[in-house]
Amino acid sequence: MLDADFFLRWMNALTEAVNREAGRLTELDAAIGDADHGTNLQRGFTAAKAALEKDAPDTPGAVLMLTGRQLISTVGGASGPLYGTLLRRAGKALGDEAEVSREQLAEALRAGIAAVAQLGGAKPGDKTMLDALEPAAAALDESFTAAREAAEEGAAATVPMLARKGRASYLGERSIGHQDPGATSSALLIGALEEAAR
Amino acid sequence: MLDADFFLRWMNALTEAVNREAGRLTELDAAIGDADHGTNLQRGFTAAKAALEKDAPDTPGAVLMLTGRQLISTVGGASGPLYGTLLRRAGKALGDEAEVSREQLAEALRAGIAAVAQLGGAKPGDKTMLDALEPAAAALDESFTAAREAAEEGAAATVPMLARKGRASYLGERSIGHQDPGATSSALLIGALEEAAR
Amino acid sequence: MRMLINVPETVVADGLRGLAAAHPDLNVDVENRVVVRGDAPVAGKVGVVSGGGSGHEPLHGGFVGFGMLSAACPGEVFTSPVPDQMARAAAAVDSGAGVLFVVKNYTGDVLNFDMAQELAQDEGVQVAKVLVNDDVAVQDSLYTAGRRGTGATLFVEKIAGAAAEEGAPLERVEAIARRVNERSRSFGVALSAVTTPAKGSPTFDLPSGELELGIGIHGEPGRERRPMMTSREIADFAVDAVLEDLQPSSPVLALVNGMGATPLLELYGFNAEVHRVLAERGVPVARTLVGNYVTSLDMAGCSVTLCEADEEILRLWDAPVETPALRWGR
Amino acid sequence: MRMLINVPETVVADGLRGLAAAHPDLNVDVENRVVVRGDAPVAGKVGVVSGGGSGHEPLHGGFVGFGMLSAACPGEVFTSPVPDQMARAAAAVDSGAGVLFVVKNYTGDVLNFDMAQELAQDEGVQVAKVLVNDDVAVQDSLYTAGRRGTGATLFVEKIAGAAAEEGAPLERVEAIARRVNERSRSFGVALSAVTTPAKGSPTFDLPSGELELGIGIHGEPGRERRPMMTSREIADFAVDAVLEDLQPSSPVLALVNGMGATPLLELYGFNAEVHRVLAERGVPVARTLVGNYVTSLDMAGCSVTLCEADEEILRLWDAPVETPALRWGR
Ligand SMILES: Nc1ncnc2c1ncn2[C@@H]1O[C@H](COP(=O)(O)OP(=O)(O)O)[C@@H](O)[C@H]1O
Ligand SMILES: Nc1ncnc2c1ncn2[C@@H]1O[C@H](COP(=O)(O)OP(=O)(O)O)[C@@H](O)[C@H]1O
Ligand SMILES: [Mg+2]
Ligand SMILES: [Mg+2]
Ligand SMILES: [Mg+2]
Ligand SMILES: [Mg+2]
Repeated sequence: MLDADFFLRWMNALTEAVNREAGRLTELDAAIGDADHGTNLQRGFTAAKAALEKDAPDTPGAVLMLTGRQLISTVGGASGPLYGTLLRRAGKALGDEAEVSREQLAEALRAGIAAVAQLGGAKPGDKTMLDALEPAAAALDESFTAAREAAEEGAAATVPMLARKGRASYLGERSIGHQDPGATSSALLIGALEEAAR
Repeated sequence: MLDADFFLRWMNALTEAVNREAGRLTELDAAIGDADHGTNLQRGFTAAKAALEKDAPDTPGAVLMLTGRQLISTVGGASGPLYGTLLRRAGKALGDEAEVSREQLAEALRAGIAAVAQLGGAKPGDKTMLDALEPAAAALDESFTAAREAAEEGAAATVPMLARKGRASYLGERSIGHQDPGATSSALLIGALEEAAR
Repeated sequence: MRMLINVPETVVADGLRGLAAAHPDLNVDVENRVVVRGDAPVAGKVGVVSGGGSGHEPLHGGFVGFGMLSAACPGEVFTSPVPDQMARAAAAVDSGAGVLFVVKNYTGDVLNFDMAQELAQDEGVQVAKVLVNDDVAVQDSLYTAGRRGTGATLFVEKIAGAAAEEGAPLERVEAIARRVNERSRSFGVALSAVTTPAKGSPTFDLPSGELELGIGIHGEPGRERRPMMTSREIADFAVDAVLEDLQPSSPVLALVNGMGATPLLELYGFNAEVHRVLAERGVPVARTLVGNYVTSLDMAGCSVTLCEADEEILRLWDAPVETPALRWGR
Repeated sequence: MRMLINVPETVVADGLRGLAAAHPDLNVDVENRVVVRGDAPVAGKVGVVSGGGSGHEPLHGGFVGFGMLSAACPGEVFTSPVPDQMARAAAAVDSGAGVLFVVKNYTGDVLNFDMAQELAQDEGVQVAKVLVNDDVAVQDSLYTAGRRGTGATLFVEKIAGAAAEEGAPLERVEAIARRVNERSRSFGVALSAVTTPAKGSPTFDLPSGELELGIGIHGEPGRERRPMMTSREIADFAVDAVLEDLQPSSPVLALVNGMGATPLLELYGFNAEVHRVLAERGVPVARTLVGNYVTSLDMAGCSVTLCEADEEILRLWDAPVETPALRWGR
């Protein structure tokens, strides 16, 4: 079972991954967007980390809700509301349980993903974070490792896609051949789960 | 003796030299000025050529006066009034003689040079056109070739000078090591005399 | 990095401090990133609030003042602001007559302003919203995030602001804002890429003999790259792209806009070509604004925005305005 | 070449056509290169005429209008105009009250305006002249062409123009222009070199980690090259360079000027630093103008100009002005 502490470790590992990979995320965004995805997430997760440290929530759901709220209030851009909604909605789905199972987490993530899809109007194949998140959530029923692999494959699979949502869509055909920055950061989000489980 | 036709050939050869060397003059001006000396003179001598062709003056003095007037009205910058004054003043000194000697021309040029010195306030060694013109006018008493050589040496001698007049003076020590664009075009002016005499 | 900055992290805050220092009549909350008219809320007047990523100055902060915006919310560079900013701005300018949000159509701006509308309404502020989406370079809007908001934002902010200043109620301010947007189209061209402070190098590689057609204002590449064109050719291309989508039957407002690093001398030369092609196409020009108004940091390039004016639009365009970047009639 | 132009040869004429198209209230003679107020000559009013090389826009053409210049004469790019232009402008604006030439102190400008003064006086126009020489980066003025005219030109043109608009006679307009110049100093910094249309490549090579201190507005390199500095350090350096030469005992007018390609966001951030260091040095600021006003084509960089104001200078600064680039109070 996964307790609040696990969720805090998850968010910590994610923050570290974002800090480590911020340059690459921004480079990817420069190619088909506006060169800010890395700094956007760094700003958001740095704020979230501070909030989590200041007043550590004691349930898994509360960890995600607080993190999501911080992302919404500090990131801006498309990814702020989207990742914020993902985590808030997943957190809400977990309720105030003190411990949750991996399957419950997968279920909650699917609720979050559905909210993201509704908010942003994107479908799988549109070259967005959904292309990493959806397969990852499905594979999470199996294991953290399977989820991480599925997310990474999903991110890689965005390379040949033609973007239909977000800034990259303005490029039309020229969006093809680049990996989506949001799908890439989503793979970090899922990968951090595996780290937290170690 | 030198007649109006000689002076027209002189101005023609000068116009050709300016067109040929415009790029180099502008490059030199880029290094210690504002990158326009070549285009400035091209504009001026193109206008002068058109005016001389439209209504060819029939005395040496009139050729220089008309050319000088055209330079003043079309060049702008420092070199427009300076070269304009040089030629107008030299032309005035030649009066309305139909033919003049090389020595008379040298004398007239010295009058023009004195007017330039008065107008611009520069002295020899200040890294200006005067550093090519003065030795050239002196050597002109000897021969066209000597004048051309003296002008070229005078221009080359500006390289180690510290500029005290014109834009290059703003650079202080950094003006050292570059040949003065105006001295360089003055060498063309004198060199064209030799060509016209051929 | 050739930037006049301290560190990338403080660029937006530093800019706000400088705005405050230069314009004592504005109320600049540097910490919360809200720029408000000094006399807000104005009794009985609808508030007009906009915002978006920084890097497009003078948009939006430079348009706060009499006859235009009541408040602006600058985000990080090229990043939409967060909902908290807009909700705060709405609260600061609302006199009870409600607030109009002017939102450029980018996913980030749309989502954040949506959330802000919820927050503000929860606090009892009546909020209407108008999306600006004038950029004809974005085609097939069914398969994209839709046309971007670019130069027309200036028209919408000026004209909605003038209507609000006249005392028009919220639904009329909203309606005229929407009408201005519907009657406006833009097309932009980049001669160089943009360098954001955070990235520190150009966002894309544009060899010096080439240009990008159909760019936005965030350093994203355009739809197409071509060998360098003359000012005349660019004007033909841009104006025709706009006129393909907008067939004005009345004189237009024209914004001939620089992207930030194009010298005004060149921009005026380009304006001459824009007027020439409009004359050739039989489109009379009622008003022209030339300058760097909706920019993309240090990008060289330009955009053309046309708005098919009508009597009311013209009257509100000519109405007095007094902001850092746009002033007349007062 | 990343330029929005047709061919280098027509850049100035194209710019003038575009200025005419955008500002129907100006009288633009493209062939003879003179920009005149539409209502000139204004009966009884002293004419204020300036001019200089093109490439510094909006200076000077953008400052023609009510309360500022009566006419402007644009030369080729970075090349002083010719005497014929200024004489023509003087004739066009003279109402019999005489004309003031505002001349930036460059050898070319000085010589050409001198000749123009002769021409105009031969035609019966009374002409006074004031030299602007505010640039403290030029030291040892005994051994140079003397301090250059840069940012203070805007102050002189605005304030002399306001005095003329009030109906002051020529000698008073000249005296206040001279006083403004004497009380003004500038210092400029380049973060990039400039590319003129005729040359097509940067006038000097500035590696991206370095900057030039003490530059002029013609793409000439400065007195000194240094490793890149922060906005804060540049403000310290520039303001202290100015204050070394000018110890204001009354509040100053401050112009925080962009060289053309520096984003307004950065320029406002720099303004915050300028205000900080002025506060630290105990110099109060009466008015601040931030923007790209006295530019050098596509150069990135900035300059600071301070003018020790007095009551009359402040009043004339605040007086109404209505030109393409500067407008208030009307
Ligand atoms: N409508 C959408 N639905 C889902 N994800 C989206 C949508 N629009 C954008 N994204 C994701 O957001 C990422 C960009 O985030 P970011 O760069 O932070 O924001 P912005 O595009 O506002 O600069 C994209 O790579 C994409 O994965
Ligand atoms: N005061 C002066 N006296 C004599 N020659 C001068 C003076 N000032 C400048 N020059 C000459 O003019 C040349 C520059 O001419 P040009 O580039 O056409 O004008 P500008 O400096 O106005 O751009 C210099 O190289 C120098 O030889
Ligand atoms: Mg982005
Ligand atoms: Mg020169
Ligand atoms: Mg963004
Ligand atoms: Mg010059």
